[in-house]
Amino acid sequence: MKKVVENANDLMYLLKSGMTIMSGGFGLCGIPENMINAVSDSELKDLTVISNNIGVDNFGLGKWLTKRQIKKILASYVGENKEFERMLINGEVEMEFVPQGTLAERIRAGGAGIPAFYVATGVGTEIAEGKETKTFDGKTYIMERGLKADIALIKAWKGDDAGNLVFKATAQNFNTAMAMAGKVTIAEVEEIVPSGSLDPNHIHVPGIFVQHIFEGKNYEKRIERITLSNQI
Amino acid sequence: MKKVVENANDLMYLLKSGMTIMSGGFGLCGIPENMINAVSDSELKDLTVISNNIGVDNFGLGKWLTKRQIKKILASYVGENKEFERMLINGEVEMEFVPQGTLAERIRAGGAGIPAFYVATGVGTEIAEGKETKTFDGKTYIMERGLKADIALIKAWKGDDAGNLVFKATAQNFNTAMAMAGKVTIAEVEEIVPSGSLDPNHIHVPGIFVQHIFEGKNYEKRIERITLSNQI
Amino acid sequence: MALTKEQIAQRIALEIKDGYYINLGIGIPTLIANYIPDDVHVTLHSENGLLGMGPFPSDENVDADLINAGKQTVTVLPDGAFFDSSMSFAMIRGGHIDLTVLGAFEVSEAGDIASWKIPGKMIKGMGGAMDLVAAADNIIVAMQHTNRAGESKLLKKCTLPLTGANCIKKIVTDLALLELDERGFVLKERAPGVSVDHIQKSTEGNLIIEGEIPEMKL
Amino acid sequence: MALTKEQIAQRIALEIKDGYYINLGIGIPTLIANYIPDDVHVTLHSENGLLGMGPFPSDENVDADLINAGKQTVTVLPDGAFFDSSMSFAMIRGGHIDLTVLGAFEVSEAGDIASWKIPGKMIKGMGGAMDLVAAADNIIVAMQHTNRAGESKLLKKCTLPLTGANCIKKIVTDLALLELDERGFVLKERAPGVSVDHIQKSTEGNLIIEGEIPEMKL
Repeated sequence: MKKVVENANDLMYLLKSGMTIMSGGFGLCGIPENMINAVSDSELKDLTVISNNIGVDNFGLGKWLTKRQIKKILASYVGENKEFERMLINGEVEMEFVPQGTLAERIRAGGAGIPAFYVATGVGTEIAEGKETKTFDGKTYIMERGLKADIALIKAWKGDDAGNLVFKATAQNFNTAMAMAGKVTIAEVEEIVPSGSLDPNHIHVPGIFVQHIFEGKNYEKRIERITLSNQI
Repeated sequence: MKKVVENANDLMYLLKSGMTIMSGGFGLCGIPENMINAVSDSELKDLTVISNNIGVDNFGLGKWLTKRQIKKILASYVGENKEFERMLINGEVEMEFVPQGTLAERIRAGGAGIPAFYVATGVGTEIAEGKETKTFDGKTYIMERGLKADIALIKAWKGDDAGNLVFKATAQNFNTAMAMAGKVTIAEVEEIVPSGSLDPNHIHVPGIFVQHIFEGKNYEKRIERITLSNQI
Repeated sequence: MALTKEQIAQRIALEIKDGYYINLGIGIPTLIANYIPDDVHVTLHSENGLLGMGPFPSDENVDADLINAGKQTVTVLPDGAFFDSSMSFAMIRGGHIDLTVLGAFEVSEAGDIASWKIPGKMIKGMGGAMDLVAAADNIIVAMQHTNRAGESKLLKKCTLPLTGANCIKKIVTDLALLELDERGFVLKERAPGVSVDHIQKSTEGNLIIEGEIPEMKL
Repeated sequence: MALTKEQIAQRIALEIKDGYYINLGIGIPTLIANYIPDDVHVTLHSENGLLGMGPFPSDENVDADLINAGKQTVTVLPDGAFFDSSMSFAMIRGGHIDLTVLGAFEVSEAGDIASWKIPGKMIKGMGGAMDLVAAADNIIVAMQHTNRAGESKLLKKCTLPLTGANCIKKIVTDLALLELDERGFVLKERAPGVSVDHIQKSTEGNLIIEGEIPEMKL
C-alpha cells in the first residue's frame, strides 16, 4: 500500500467528470497548485467544487472556471474573481454560498461521521431558507448537513510516506478538515521527508486521512495582497 | 489580564459547590493532579463531573468520590474504580454513561457553539432512550447535545503566559476539547515557558481557550498498567 | 465635523479592554489596531487560522503562507498560534472572541445587518461575517452614517439581503455612536461639532434621543 | 479441539490486509498484533489518541504519558501520530478505520452485540465500544462460543443491554468462524477437529449450514 507517487498526473485516473471535489486553501494560500493545474490541463468537466474561495481570474481554481469545468460551487467568498462574479450575476454557474465557519464545520462533520448539526449562523437570512430550524435553550438554530467529497485535494508543507502532514502558518486553513472529508484524499506537499522525521506530537493531519501523496513542483505561491509595514 | 498564578489554591475561589466541572485525562494519563487534589482538600460538594473516567479508588477523581463531593457523573468508562462501581450498583451516585466518542464530540460541540448534532453511536441501545432520532440517507441517527462546564480543569505538558498549551504523547486526549468547553478554563502544566518559546505551528490549545494557568507541582503521574516488552 | 475613517477607528479603540481577543473585519476595522493604547494588551484573531496577528511584514519577511482574512501579508507575534478553519470558527461560534468589529451596508432599528450582497450588482459572498455576527455578544459596526447620495444607512428595515438578524447592539458612524435596544437606535455620542438635528435627519430608523447628547472624546 | 485465545487471534490475523488501519479492543483482540505477517503493513489505532502504536516498552522506555486505550504503557512507531479524543473518534465515526476487532458477552442472530454491562453485577461503561460498532463496516467479534456453564453466547436475542444493534457481520469463536446475514449465523469454518454438530449444539441462534464446512487453516 504505497501512498507516495511521483506527480499529479499519476493520480489523475482517480478523478472523473461529474465528481464532487474539495480543494483546500484560503484565498491563494495553501492551495494544491499541482493538482489544480493537472485538472485544468485535463478534459474533466461538470465538477461540483467545494472550496472556501474560487481563485483569481487566471490562477488557482479560476482556471477551472475559465475552462468551464465547473458545474456547481460551494464557497463562502468569491470576491477576488471578477470573471466568476460576472458568470454568477448572469446565472452561468450554480452557486451555494456557505458561511465560512459553517463550511469548515460541514466539511469536518462529513469527515467525522456526523450527518448534521445545528448552528445559529445565518438564522433570519437567506442562508436559512429551506433549512430545518430548532430551538435550544430559547434560541433558534438551523440544521446544517455534513459534506463529503469524492476526492479531496489538499496541500501541506511537509509529509511522510505514511501520509502524515504538517502545515506552515496560515496555509493550514481548510486543508485539515478536507483531508478528513475526502472519500479519497490526495495530498501534495512541498517536501516529502523520510519516515520518522516528523515528530508524532506535531502532526496536523494523521496519515489515516491521506490515501495518496506526492511532492509538488514549481510552487508559485502567489500572494493576493502584499502589504508591507512601511506602506501603512 | 495576567493569566499565570502561583498554584492551584490561588484559583480555588473560582469553584463553587453545585458547579459542573470538566476534568481532562484518559484513565490517569493527562489528569490535572494539582487541581484535583485542591478540590479534594476543599469542602466543595454537589459537583457534576464530566470526565472520561473517574480515577481509581485512592487517586485522581476517585478522591472526590470517596469524599462524597460528587452529585452526578458523565463518563464513558469507570471500570478502574471498584468503590465507584459499588456506589453505582447501590444507586448512591447519579450517573450518565456517554459513549467515549460521543462524549468527546459533545464537549467539543459545547465549546464550538454547536448546541446539538447527530450520531449513529448508540442507536438501538439504552443510550438512545429519550433522545430524538432522525433519518439521513436511509440511516437512523440520534441527536446529542453539546456540553459546557462552569469550570474546565485541564493538564498540559508546557504552557506560556498567553495560555498556549502543548501536550506530550497521549496525554492530550480530552484536555483539548475541554479547554474549549469551559466557561472558565484552568490549565495546569508541567512547565511554564517564556513567551515566544513555543512554535506557533505546534500549539495544541491556543491561549484564547485558557483563562488561568499555573505550573503544577509534584506530579505523581501514576501508571495504571505498566506493561513491558519482556512480559509478553 | 464628521469623523474621518481614522477617527471612527480611534473612537472604537476606546471600547477595547485589556485582555480582549478581537476580530477586526476588512476596511475601517483594520485601522483600529493603530489606536490601541500600549498598556492595553489585546490579541488579534484572524479567521483564516491565526491568533496573535502582528503588524504587516517588512519586505524581507513577506511569507505567502502567512496572511490574514483580508488576504494581506501579515506577521505573527511570539505568543501567537496557528490552527485550522474549523478550530478558528469554534472560537467564533463558541463565543470565545471578546469583540468583533465589522463594516456594513445597512443596519436596521431591529439590529439587522446587511453587508454581503447587492443583488444584481455585487455578489462576493459572506466569508466569515455571518458566523461572526451570529456568535458575538459584543459586536461594533463601523460604517458611514449615509451613502454617497446622502441617504441614511441606519434604516427602519434593511433593503439588502441580511448578514444577520437582530444581532447588532453598537454602531460607530462618522456622525455618532449609537446603541440599539428594542426601541431602535439610541444616540449616545455626537461626533465633535455635529448637531443632534443633523444626526436625526441622517437617520431613517427610529432614533432615540434621551437628555443631553455629549460630544465624543477622541 | 476448540481454539485457544491465541489461535482465535491467529485466525483473525488472516483477515488483515496490507495497508489496513486497525483498532484492536482489549483481551483477545490485543493478541492479534503478534500474528500479523511481516509483509503485511498495518497501522494500529488506539482511541485515546494514537496512530502507529508500537510494542510494549522496555523498562527504561516506560512513559506515563504514552498509553493505549487499555491503559497499558506502549510505544509509538516512527511514523505515528498523537491527537486529541475528538479527532480520534472522527477517525472512528467517519469510517476511516478499516478493521475493528472487539470482544463481546453476547451476539444475536440479528447482529446485535452486548459487551458493556451486566445489570446489578458489572457496570464499567462502554468506553469507545459503542462508537466503534456503530461506525465500522468491517467489524470482527472475537469471543468464546459458550460461557463457563456451556451456554451459548450466540443467541436468538441478546439478554444483556446492547452495545450496538444490527452491526456485527463476522465472528471468530473458539469453535468456528461465522458470518451474519439476514437469516442468522452462517457457519463458514470449523475449528480443527470440531464437528458441525458440536457447533450446532453450542449455538442458540439460527445457524445456517450450507454445503461442506471446511476446517480453519491456521
